[in-house]
Amino acid sequence: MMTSAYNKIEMMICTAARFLEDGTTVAVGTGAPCAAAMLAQKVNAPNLVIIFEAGGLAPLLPQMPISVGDSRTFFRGIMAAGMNEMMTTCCRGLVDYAFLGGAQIDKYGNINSTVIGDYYKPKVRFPGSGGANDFASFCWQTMIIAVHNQTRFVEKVDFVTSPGYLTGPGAREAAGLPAGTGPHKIITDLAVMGFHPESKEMMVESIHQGVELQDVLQNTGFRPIISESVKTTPPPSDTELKVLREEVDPGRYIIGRQ
Amino acid sequence: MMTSAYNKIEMMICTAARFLEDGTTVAVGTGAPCAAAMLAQKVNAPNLVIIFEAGGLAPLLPQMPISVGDSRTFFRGIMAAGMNEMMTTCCRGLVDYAFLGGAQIDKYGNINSTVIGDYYKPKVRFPGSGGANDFASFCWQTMIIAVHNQTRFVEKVDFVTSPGYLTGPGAREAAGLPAGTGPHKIITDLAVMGFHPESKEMMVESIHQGVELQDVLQNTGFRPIISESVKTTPPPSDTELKVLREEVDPGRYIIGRQ
Amino acid sequence: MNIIEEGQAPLFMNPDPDKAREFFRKKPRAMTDKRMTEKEAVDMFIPDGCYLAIGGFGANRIPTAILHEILRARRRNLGFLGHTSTHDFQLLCAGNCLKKVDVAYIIGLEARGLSPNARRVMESGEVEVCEWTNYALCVRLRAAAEGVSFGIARSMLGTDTLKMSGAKVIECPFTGKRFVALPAVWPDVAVIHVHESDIYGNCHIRGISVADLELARAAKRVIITAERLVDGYAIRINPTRTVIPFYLVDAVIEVPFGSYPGNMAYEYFSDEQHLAQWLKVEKDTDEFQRFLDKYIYNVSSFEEYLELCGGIKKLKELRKLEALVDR
Amino acid sequence: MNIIEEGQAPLFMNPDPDKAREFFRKKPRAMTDKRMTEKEAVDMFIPDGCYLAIGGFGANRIPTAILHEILRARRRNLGFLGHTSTHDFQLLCAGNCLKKVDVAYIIGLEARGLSPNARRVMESGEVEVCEWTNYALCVRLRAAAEGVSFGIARSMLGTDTLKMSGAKVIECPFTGKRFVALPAVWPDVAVIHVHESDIYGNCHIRGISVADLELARAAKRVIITAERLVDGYAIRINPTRTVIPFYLVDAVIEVPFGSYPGNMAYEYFSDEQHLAQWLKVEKDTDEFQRFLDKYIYNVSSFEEYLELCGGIKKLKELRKLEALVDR
Repeated sequence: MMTSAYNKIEMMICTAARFLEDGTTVAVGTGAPCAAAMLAQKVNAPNLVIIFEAGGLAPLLPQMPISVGDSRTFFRGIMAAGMNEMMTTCCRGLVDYAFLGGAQIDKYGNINSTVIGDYYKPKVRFPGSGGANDFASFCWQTMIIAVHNQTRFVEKVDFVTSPGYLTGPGAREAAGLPAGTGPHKIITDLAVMGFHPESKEMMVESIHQGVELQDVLQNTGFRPIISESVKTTPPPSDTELKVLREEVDPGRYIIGRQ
Repeated sequence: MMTSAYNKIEMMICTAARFLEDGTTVAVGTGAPCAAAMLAQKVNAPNLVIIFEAGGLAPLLPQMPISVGDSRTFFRGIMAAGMNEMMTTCCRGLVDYAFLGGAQIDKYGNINSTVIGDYYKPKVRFPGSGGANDFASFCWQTMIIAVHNQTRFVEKVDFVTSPGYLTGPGAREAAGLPAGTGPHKIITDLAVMGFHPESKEMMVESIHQGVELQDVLQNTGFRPIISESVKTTPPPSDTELKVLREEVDPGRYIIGRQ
Repeated sequence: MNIIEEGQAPLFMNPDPDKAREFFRKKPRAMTDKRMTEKEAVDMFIPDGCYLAIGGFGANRIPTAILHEILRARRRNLGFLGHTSTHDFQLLCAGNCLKKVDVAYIIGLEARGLSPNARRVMESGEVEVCEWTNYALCVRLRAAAEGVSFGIARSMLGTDTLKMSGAKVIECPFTGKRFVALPAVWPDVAVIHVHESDIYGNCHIRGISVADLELARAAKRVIITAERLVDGYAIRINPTRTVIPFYLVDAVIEVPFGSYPGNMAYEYFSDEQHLAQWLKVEKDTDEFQRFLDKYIYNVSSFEEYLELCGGIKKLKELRKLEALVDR
Repeated sequence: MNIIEEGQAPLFMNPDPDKAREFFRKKPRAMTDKRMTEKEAVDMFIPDGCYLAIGGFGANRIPTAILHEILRARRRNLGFLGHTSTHDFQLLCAGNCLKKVDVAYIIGLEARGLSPNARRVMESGEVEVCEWTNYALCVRLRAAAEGVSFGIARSMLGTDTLKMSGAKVIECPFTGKRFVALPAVWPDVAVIHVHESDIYGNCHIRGISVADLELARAAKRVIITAERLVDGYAIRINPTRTVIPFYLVDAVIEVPFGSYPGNMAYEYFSDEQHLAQWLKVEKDTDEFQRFLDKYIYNVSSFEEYLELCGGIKKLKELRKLEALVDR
């Protein structure tokens, strides 16, 4: 299959979408995660149940929502409920994936979306958790979608807004988080990373076509583990690109951010 | 005003109804309490907000409900919600009165609707709390409607299903029940009883027309306090009786139980 | 955690949310056709010894067809959760199905009086009882629905109801005030009768929902009986009305008049004559047995039961009695 | 009660349910006509220093008219509770109204970007912050709505969000597992925009309710703005739809297009051009001040604001953009 030209954000979103299996449930954050989930629903996972924290459940998304609480999030949905309903559904263990973004991410998959610098005298204040901490605590597998650079991927985040593996193996369980949960995949514009089964450290699993390992390492603020069998991430298909551009994000809110 | 002949149950229900002030909220149990609340709504308290534990709120009762969860309990109601909604409304302190019945009642206004005799080898098993314990715990003032006899009014109930003043002054507060709550009036077919402000013991406040104090004492299994200013309860008015018989309980479910 | 006081009754179910999460992790999420017969649903999801909860409120919006099927399947040693349980409890007692019950209101049928047979069963000592209040049971289901191991309330404080429960009294870490900690309960199976469902189990309820929204979320398996099946589009066109989403549901059965002899708001009122007959025949055990044979055991379907009770003529009368029928 | 760990931020509100009960004991229960103007509602129920919470979700179903009125009334030192608060928070920052905030999501406008001015305000250190998550705030409101002093969840465990919150980690008395105890919060006043209300405050909401049902029950005072007033009969004919009953409500104001420039499901989509203009003008403080004067301070009513933003023509366009308008 011939593949059209595509940009890095398009590559990132198409790759992320493929991780969503059909017939599963996913709680999505605002922006790129939302675009990826919509793409998945239209291409590879027609029975994907998308959960929005404000109350929307399983819409047939007509366009990408601008807010995870706007009316598109329950357009022809199965249910238009509330925050308590969607969050408790995650608490009970009914939600397979959390699909999130983040300003800083560290080697244990901890996410910072609160502050850079000292908490009381921040260099930069970000929005805070929103529902991200809740999703990262309750959903079975957390996936993070983020543009790859040194300021974002750091050895240790300035502030743990949402839990990854915290300080390493066993730390989530010791803190009291539900057993069997944690970060699963990090999907960037350069690579896909998982976590080492023992050390729980971030591990490069697949590098996007046209990207070198060196690019990944230069854009990562710590030394990630490199899987013994690093793969090449296949590029977006024509169908994926067409749907992404024409149906998911025709306004180029997300894919236009280069 | 001329007063027609009436039976004791009619007297009891008409008297109880008068204790419900207009513009207040009342949570009602099944049977006589429900009849009294409906009578009040139709005669003296048109803006009475009647709350049913199964979820019905402020219906314009077309007939007396048979169940506190049947469809009459939300006929032209303000809201048809659920048990959690109505019970938490009581928990928050928004409900003025609880209107209950009971198999046994003691001098502190404790109610038994669970067992007579030993719990594990009961002489008689009754239904249990239902929502009565909750109402008696959360509503500001509990009123009990019950036929007066020695087996019902006892020194000490066999089983405290729903809390009155428990073992006496301060006991509710010590147990952790919300401050300022407790039994307010007991309305029977013979008399109206309140509670002594200090000792929290049951106190005869008014005796129904045609009933002697002796009748009340003979039908009470303990020695109640007699108020220094015992009144005579006025008999039902023609209007009360007419509405009770023709609109509230035309099937004589409650008023026919002599 | 300091425990100030605790009930002395045993907990029948494990309040560990991680055990429940493991179950829910594997529960299928795909929207598939879940239609089956009453018999298939009881065979598949209500084995001997399981812990059952029934939706509705006593004789209002109850899943009678499944209750009859449980009796015909001669289920034994069931656990049961009942806030105000009336005709549903009476049926399960009639079938000697129960072994241990978490209850707030049993034996009675509200203004109709008490069930002589349910009373006999409960006074026999053969059924283990744990006492609660209606709200306490609601909180227990709500806690399960929230994926936590307990909820708090101020119910039962100071009473024998607390002593005969499985609750514990704790202190608030902020105010020092006392609260009753109520253990979460995840029933093995819930059976709920609704107004409308699609074939996937997306449900509408008109009128009061009682504690069924919490129950549907707490139960590991959910069997839905519905007055009528509707197209999936009827769900998606107005998602505000959906109260039970498909992924909670395991079986969907269309049972028109399914709450009979109970009341179904907006559809038909309760059959007070039939319910009065139950209370009457229960006084004599032989007569009661013949009654049960006639109306349940020798009956092959819920439609046959409806015919025995007066068929369409009777149902039209009950429809007339229902105050909320749109006229 | 053993406390394993606790957040170091101060609690802005007292979590004692008996204090709240004393307030609610005196709150009138009669169904009276509660209509008034935006100005009257702000004068009466939103004094300087009170603790405020806004319904909806950021720029969806928000009570813009009351927010503008708060700015015009130059309210100062307000407390604020915001799960995902976006344009509402941006407005209150524009008016320098805030002193202490319980928040989960601030400064941002989701996919639209971050507010330069709200960021300046929050980086200035002049506003006290207590961190939570969306669900944690939902649980805090829910606990208040349940009349108890705390609720439990597994949010924030192991994170700095917990450290900078007012939560405490406790152990379950049944399982020994850790849970985060979240203190109940009874806001002094909540402002909620709904689709329909009668003059007494009985409300309908179409689509998602976010955390507004909990908020309406937790808040001591509730101000309702409604797209349209309906007759009381419209409430009583279908009580299943009522989500906020009158006795919670203190003021009712009819404000058509009241969520503008935000989205109102089934009515109109958000005005993305106007929201983008906010983000643009905020970069320059002088330009921002002129913008605020033009659109808020020198404006006498919400209708005038709507006219300034394009009037009926604009509103018709937004109606066309709303996916859920019945066509």
